[in-house]
Amino acid sequence: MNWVNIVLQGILLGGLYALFAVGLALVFGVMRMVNLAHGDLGILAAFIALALVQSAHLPLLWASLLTIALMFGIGYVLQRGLLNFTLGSDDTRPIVVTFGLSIIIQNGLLLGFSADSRGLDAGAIENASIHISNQLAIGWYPLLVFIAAVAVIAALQLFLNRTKLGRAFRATSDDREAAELMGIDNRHIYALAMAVALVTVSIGGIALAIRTTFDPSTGPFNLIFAFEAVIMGGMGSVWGTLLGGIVLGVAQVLGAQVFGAGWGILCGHAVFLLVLALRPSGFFARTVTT
Amino acid sequence: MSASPGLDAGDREAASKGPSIPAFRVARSKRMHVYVLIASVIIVGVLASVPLWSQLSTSSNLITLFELVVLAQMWNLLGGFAGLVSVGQQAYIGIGAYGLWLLADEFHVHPFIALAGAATLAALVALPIAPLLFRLRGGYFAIGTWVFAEIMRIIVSNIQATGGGSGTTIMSVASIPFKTRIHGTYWIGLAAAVGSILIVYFLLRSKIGLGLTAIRDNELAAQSSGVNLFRSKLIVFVIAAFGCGAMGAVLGLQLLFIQPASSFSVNWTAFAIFMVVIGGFGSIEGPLIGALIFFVLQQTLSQQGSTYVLLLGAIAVVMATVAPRGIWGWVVARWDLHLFPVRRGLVMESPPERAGPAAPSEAAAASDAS
Amino acid sequence: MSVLELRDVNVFYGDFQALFSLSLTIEEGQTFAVIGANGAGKSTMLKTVAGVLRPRSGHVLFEGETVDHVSAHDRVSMGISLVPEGRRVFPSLTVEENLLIGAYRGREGDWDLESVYELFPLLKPLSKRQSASLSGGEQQALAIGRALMSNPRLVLLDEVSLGLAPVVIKRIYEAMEELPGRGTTILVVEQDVQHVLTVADHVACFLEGRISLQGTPGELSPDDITAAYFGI
Amino acid sequence: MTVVLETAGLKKSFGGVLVIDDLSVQLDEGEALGIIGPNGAGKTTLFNLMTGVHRPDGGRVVFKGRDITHLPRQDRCRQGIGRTYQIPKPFSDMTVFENVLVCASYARGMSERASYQRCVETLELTRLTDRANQRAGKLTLLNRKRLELARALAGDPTVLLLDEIAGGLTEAEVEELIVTIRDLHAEGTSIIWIEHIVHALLATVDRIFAINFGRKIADGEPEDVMRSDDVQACYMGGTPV
Repeated sequence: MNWVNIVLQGILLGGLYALFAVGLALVFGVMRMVNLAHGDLGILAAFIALALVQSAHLPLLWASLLTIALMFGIGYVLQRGLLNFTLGSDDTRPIVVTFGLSIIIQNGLLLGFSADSRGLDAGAIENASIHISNQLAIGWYPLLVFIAAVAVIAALQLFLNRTKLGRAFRATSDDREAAELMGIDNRHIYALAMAVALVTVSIGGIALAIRTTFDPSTGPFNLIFAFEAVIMGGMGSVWGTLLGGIVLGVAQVLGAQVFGAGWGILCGHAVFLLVLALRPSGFFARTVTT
Repeated sequence: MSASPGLDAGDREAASKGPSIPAFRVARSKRMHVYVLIASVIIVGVLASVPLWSQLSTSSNLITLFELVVLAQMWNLLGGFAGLVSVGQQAYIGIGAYGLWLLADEFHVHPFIALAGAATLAALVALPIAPLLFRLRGGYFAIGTWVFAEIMRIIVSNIQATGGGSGTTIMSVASIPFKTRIHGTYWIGLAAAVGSILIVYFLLRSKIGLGLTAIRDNELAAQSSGVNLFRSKLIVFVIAAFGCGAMGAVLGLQLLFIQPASSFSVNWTAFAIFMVVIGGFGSIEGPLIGALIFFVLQQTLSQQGSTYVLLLGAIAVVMATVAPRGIWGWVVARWDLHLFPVRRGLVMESPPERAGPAAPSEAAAASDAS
Repeated sequence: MSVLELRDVNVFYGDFQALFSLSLTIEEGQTFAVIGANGAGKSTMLKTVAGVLRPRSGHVLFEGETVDHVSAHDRVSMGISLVPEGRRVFPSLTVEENLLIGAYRGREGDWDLESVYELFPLLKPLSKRQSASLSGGEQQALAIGRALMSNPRLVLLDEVSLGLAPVVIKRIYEAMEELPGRGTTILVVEQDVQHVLTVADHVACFLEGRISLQGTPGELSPDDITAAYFGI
Repeated sequence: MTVVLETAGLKKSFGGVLVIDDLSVQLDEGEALGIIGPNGAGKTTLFNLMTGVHRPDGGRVVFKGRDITHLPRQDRCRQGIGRTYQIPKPFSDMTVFENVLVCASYARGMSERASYQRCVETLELTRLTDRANQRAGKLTLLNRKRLELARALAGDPTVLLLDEIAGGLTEAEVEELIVTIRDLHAEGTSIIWIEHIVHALLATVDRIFAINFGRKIADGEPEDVMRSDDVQACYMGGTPV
């Protein structure tokens, strides 16, 4: 196996992790809240898509689009109806509540879908690949996921920089009270931020579901990978999460190749701890949150 | 302000004028706490006698209660007092269980002694990890602790000697006659539970406890008063790791068979959060009540599996949003009742005579020294 | 008809009372100055008008209607715009983006990017710069411009001259003189007595949460003002 | 007289806003120095740089001849720099006695038991003994300010930094505070007092230092500084009309 292929695989895997990470970073950026149920919400999206495909017999594309729209609504209601009330002086409350949410989602899915692993079938695309040279081949699907990640991040960047609502997000992130004085209703902005975050994590969840198997307990792993990508990427920048995801993906793939299958994930964690020790504010540290 | 003897007046000569310092004493507890002490001693005494007169099943069931008490007290020490919400205490529970296996089976230390070694091992592992994790704050600290727990789980799962993912039986424990093992584990469990309460109690009564409460109330003001944030949090983090390590070892003694998926399971954190949120954050009594409630629920409802855990999660979410102080928080708000006297009350022996028109103040009764 | 009216407004911070049954009326087109020492309740009054603080009793009326129940972010679309103490521009946003945020709940009116740049020419070359890197004076001009972008009927200015060099303050006050001509009523709170008197057509002096003096600058002698200012 | 605390060429800006501009202040041992200046002049930031709440962009802070510019906050407090905050920061869930005990034990690096005596002395001095067992969060503004003073004193500071401690108090309360601070000064504690209530300063301090736009405007005898044109101008505002 030549190394270029492996590193390439790692980079493309980084795109998937970035899809999970960007929503976590957005929610933290806008309202300084870390959503411990972020990974589970991505898996919830995968199960919804699965249900739409299997019981509603919708083609995967339509099922996915419908799921993403549904998750937008779920995100808005979840924040406006519950999480907004946990924000305040005591910052341990949102952590406890979102952890409780993670438990609820996991066990709810266990009841609804049992514990067996599932997969979303995307047809031939999954194993088609592009042959560049006799040694070098890139799978179409991982490439598509990476492109989707870049597109999502670019779209989010454009949204934040070019649109009126995006500016309102950034203003609220800078100074919540001053934003209120400009006529910005924080409760609405927070709910929209969560809704947008859930759109990105749903794309990640569905992309993961097509790539490998998933089951109700997969959520936390994705939360951890998203978290590591955000921290390594630097907590201030959207593009940083892509770089963080790539570093994580490459570390895991190389680790698995060098030390054996079981050790790949561990190498990812080890690289994360290394970055945390050496450069705690990550590569792109634009705003270091104290 | 007269420079009173015995107090190092520093390098400046203090002019002795101003009101003389009236006699005073610092009341740490009130009369009712004597009754609480007596009641506690009686309860512990009764509990200690249980193995002598009850069936073995009762004893082994109560071991689980003791484990829950330790877990709840340690999680609350971190989350309730130091403001450090950890989602990774299962790392130290796992280290405790596998530490017991390591010391007992590999190094042939008697299991009951190996337990203390396992707990110390958990504390030693926590020491270097804490400074790294403290670079993260709030929610990111929580996930950071979870990452460490995952690291430990993966390492243990990939070492053949520990039986890898499928787990192992602690042979030296299995060789102890069943009755002796259950009774021995019971008493050790009871000691661990009482010990965890005493650790938190004496920590809060100490200077460290004073510093911790100050940090929780206002971090900047605490630092400006001389409290070292890093050191205080490190002490609490290592103690909590030690406590969870002990709990993991008791688990090993109780279950005999240990595997990474259960020893390092995140469900331990879910149970801990449920107990502390329901019982009440930031007090010793709260987690105790939470542990009792959870134990009763577990004994009666646990057959339903994920519905039960779903129910726990839902209750914890509702309580944390609607009644964040929990049951004991409500009791304190309602009756200002404190079973474990950790506060300090100032009692002036004689009403202080003071120059100036201030109305004579009655002796500052310690009654409201909550 | 008065643009703003405060009727017996009492405001508390926990158990500390900051305003004692305060009554005040501001007519359309006026430049109303409120002066007073630190802690006299000036900022508290402004925050109450802007909806950031809720009075424990008494009413705030805007164009004749009570607005007590209206939240701060909704008062902007009614035409009340506050330039907060310490300016509080959005540091990570550029100058232009800050101004566009000002127009978030914008009402119709002739204030737009061009007219604000006209009022504060110093801002035009800085339009693409992040506002964190602006000097104190530039940030103050930006904060005022941002408030104008919502085409308010009533602009509330809190401590405009805070930490600014005299020459900068002069330029800002000159710019403010153009506002009444465009139908904007100004309520400015200031410690810097000298400058604000050159602009104001009505003055009230606050002392410990009460009005110790009120009138037009012409009627009031410097001694009256100093006495009301220090309460001696 | 030896200099106990001084800043040399101190510089600090937040983003583009320059708050402290090459500021050098000296405080002699046992001296009481008043600091005046309009809002936004940089007074509180100066205290924040002295106590380590912020790090300066340039210049040094020297205490008893040692450079403490980069010393962490808790160590500066233990070295003997006590400070009150302009906006009181009590430990609201703890009682008044416990609030003072934190400082008496941690700032002096002594055990809790050995600090009880110091606590009662400070509570007596600041007239808080009657409220010793009350929750700090429930105190009135005056008592919160007294608690700030008590906490700073409990640490037996060599230098006491007071940040607008008389602000928002009634006349009688200010008089009481002046008596307390004059006693401290008489006992040799070096004091720097930021204050807007000029007559309180005039009754207490040996020297007044006026600051505006983060720069020194005047420094000298209290009466002379108050009469100087620059101070009048920056205080009552703008260039005199």
